[in-house]
Amino acid sequence: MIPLLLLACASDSGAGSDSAPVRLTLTGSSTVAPLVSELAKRYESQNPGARIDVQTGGSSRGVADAASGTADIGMASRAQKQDDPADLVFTPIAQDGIALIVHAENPVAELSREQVVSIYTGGIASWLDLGGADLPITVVNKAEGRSTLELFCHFFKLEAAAIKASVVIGDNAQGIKTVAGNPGAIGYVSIGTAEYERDHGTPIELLPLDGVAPSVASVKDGSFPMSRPLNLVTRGQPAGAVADFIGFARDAAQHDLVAGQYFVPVD
Amino acid sequence: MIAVADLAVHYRDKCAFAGVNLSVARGTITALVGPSGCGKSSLLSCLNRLVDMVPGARASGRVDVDGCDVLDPRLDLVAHRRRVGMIFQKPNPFPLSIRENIAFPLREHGVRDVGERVESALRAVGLWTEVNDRLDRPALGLSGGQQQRLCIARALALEPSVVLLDEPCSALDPIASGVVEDHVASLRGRYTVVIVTHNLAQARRIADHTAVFWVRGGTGYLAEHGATEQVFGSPRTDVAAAYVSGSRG
Amino acid sequence: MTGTLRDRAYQAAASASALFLLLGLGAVLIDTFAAALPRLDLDFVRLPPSDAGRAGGVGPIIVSTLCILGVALAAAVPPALGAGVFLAELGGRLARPVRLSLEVLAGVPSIVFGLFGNAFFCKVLGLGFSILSGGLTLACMVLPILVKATEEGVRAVPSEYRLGAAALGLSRGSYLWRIGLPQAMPLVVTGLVLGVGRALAETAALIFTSGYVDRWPESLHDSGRALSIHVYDLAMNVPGGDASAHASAAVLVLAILGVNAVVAALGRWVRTR
Amino acid sequence: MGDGSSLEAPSRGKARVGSASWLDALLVLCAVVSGGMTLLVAGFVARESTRVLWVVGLSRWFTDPSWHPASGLFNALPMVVGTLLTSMLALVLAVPAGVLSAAWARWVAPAWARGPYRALVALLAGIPSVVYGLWGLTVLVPAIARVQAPGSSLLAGALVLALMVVPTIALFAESALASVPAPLLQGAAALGLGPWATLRGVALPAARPGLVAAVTLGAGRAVGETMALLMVAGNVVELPGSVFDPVRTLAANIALEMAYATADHRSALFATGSGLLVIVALLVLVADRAQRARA
Repeated sequence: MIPLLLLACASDSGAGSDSAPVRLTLTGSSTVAPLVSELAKRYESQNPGARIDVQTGGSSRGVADAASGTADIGMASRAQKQDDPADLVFTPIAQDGIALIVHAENPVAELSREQVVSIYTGGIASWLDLGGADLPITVVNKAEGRSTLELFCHFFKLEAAAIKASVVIGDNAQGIKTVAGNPGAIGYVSIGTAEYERDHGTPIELLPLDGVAPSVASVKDGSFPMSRPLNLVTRGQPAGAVADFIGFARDAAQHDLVAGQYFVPVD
Repeated sequence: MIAVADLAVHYRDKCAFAGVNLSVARGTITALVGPSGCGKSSLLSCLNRLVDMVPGARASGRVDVDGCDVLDPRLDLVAHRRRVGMIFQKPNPFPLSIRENIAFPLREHGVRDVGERVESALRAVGLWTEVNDRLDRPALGLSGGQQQRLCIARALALEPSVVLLDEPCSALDPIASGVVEDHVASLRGRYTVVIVTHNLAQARRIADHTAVFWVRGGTGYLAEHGATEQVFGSPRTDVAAAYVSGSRG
Repeated sequence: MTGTLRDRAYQAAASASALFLLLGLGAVLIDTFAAALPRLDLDFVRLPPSDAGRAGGVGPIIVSTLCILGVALAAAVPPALGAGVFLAELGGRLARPVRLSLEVLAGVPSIVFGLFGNAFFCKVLGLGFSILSGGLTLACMVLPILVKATEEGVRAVPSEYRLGAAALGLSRGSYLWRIGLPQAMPLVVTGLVLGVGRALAETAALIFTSGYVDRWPESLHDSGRALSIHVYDLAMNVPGGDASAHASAAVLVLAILGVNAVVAALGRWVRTR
Repeated sequence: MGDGSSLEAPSRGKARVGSASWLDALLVLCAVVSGGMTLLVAGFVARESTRVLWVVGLSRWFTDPSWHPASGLFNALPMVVGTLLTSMLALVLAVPAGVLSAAWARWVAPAWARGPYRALVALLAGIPSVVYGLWGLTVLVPAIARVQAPGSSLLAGALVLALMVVPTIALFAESALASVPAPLLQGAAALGLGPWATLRGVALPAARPGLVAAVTLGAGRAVGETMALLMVAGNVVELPGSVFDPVRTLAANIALEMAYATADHRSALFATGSGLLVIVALLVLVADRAQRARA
């Protein structure tokens, strides 16, 4: 009888006492969602009766839902921005680097920042000008509003409106498949994903940036310059069950799950 | 008994027929004859108000069937159509089993002893011996003549007082046509029958009364109406005389 | 002479079209199943997913998907039959606006249905992320297809049946129940098959309504991930998810085959009942 | 007797039969609920769009220099054009293919092939757009890229869309052709008409309402398709100069940006959704006019 009563009482609030079954809803970034789903499964198995529902819908949705209280925790694949509500607290659970990728057959091995800017603003149109084959450059860009695009623009000091793209993509896998299918393409995607695909035979190559080879390792030691945090977002400092889950997610014991989704754990 | 007074039907702007006065005595067979497009079928469709189903069609005048004002908008159509059965030119059994074709309308009208009625209706049209071993097979598997007799059985099972037939034999072969015609003739006395036919010999064989329709200026009208022997033997109008003699129409 | 030439050209073009269709189907299906084979076994349809779907199976997801479909059909079929019969049989002044309105509904992008469903079913009606919300959203989506199919089906019933029924004094209800609808079944089934296909294949409308949770669903109020969302997530969002994506797509295709067979059998049963 | 469109004229007669009057009311209710769904959806989309429409007005959607809603630039014209071009090109390919393959199944194919063919087409109709998109992205786009980069293009979008729409058209067209009365076809045969003349002169006109329904549904699916186009059409917001240029459709745009949009940007996406609804409504009205003019 008592567990039933507790269940009934706990269903209206996520932040019950330690003895009551935990019920949390997380919404937000589709990049973070698979990782958090795995974390949630392990959390549920270690805390019988706990239920962590993970929904996706994009970083801004995660931020908005956390701010409005629709979700207990939001997920965002970006750092806190100035115009985010001030009472939101961003807690990183992993790090993700962004790397430039080209087709594996492309002989061009490195690009300077100026060359990248020139390619993306339409200044250079052929790989011939960069010491490559006589192929037009297919510029693969991320869609407006994506945090990867914001990071890319911020890093290269580009205006999003100034980019002259040949193809605009949504998620990472679309970028990789687009580049893999087109010897003249260049794009930028999450490093972990790109590394995985390259190591499993997808014909793409990751370009070094400022002389640093992009890899999970170089993101981890901080030498790779273009990276972003994957955050859990709460309204105010996390407390109760929310704090418990976030602490669980950041714990070193869960780093295998972070690595398993090809992200970089944070300490 | 049926009384039609100053009846006209319009399809949108076109007048199908007008000014028809006609009475049919209980238990008799009346044949409506005349060339195509003179309004015979339209007249028939007024008697059971099937005319309602033609978009834009409008009937005016007066029709009484067994003392009931048929064109009254408040008429209980279900009850009326149960009293007035109709057989169409093309046999139209439902895509159901032979038994259900008769049983389903019976049940709809709240009849209890459906099983007996099915048998007696089929016997009445001589189908029972032909189909009693396959009552649950699709009715559409029957021959054309059998289908038409099934349609007659279906109508008679509801025990109507009036039976309307719209060229019931014209889609059938001569032998089937003869069988159906015999059944129509056997309805005399028990039912008031109105039959549209193009077959003058048929009208002469089975009808007590014959009404000859004709067309003038695109509009049909009743040219002559009387006992069949009189209409065929000594027609009063030139039109009827020419039509029944085969020289016109 | 030109007649036979034209006839031959027509027959060649018709055969070529059918061939094109089959080749397109073959290309898509063979590629999908070939890539699915390494993952496709009994455990795949039995186990829950693990490691973001790279390992494990799609058991709970199949259950959620079928529940969503069930809700969608239960909610859409009755009003669709009614509206279709209304358009074909009753008509009147209301018919044209309803028909046009449904044609517009058919062109609404699925993502807009998703956002609408999220705002209306999840929030206004308070159903939250749930199988119920997802199913109801899909119901709105497949409604135009089902209505159109029913309308065309009832319209195609030979007019002799309708006349015969009227002459026997049958009510509209019993005519429709015994003759009209059974006769309309082939087209209604076509509409159902298309509707089921569209519903099962839907991604954008479900991500915001039925959600992303891949647990075994315990009630219709639980959030449940649909197969197509699983395919999309694995293919576009999970590195190394391609094999599972293709296997899930193959399961989805098999599920569609199964549901279509059931729908067709149901249609035949109604027709010969 | 002509073919009456109803068992009874709705206004008279039948009203007195108890069972029929509640049935009629129920049917009307179903129709109103079904038709009302559009208003509900459209009302929701319109409400969400108002925020940005107050700020931006109407003309800027066509006159702004580009589509960068995050930076306050709202030129949606290339996407309107992209939507119309992909859908029309897809229909130009899919309608003849769908109708002809339906005719093949009906009259050209051996009888045994008809059942399996229908099952296969029904299957094709149910393959998720993601699978088409994936196939297009990994097979079709690289193939087109070999002819002319970038591969992700209006052509790729239209081809994938055509493949997706053909089953809808073929299934409905087959049902429509199947309902052509046999006597009509026998009449055509009796006149010595060949297969082509029978199809053109007898079967297609007789099946017209069903065929129009098939094309309408196909067009609806084409205009509303989201995921597959997002994956293969390139998504660049510029007027295409050729079929090899990338395009972005309105539906793909919403799917692409919605997850990351806030405030005015989000509202702008809903505004494009409203725009799409207006386009669809106009197309439906034009089709309806054309239908009535011919009838």
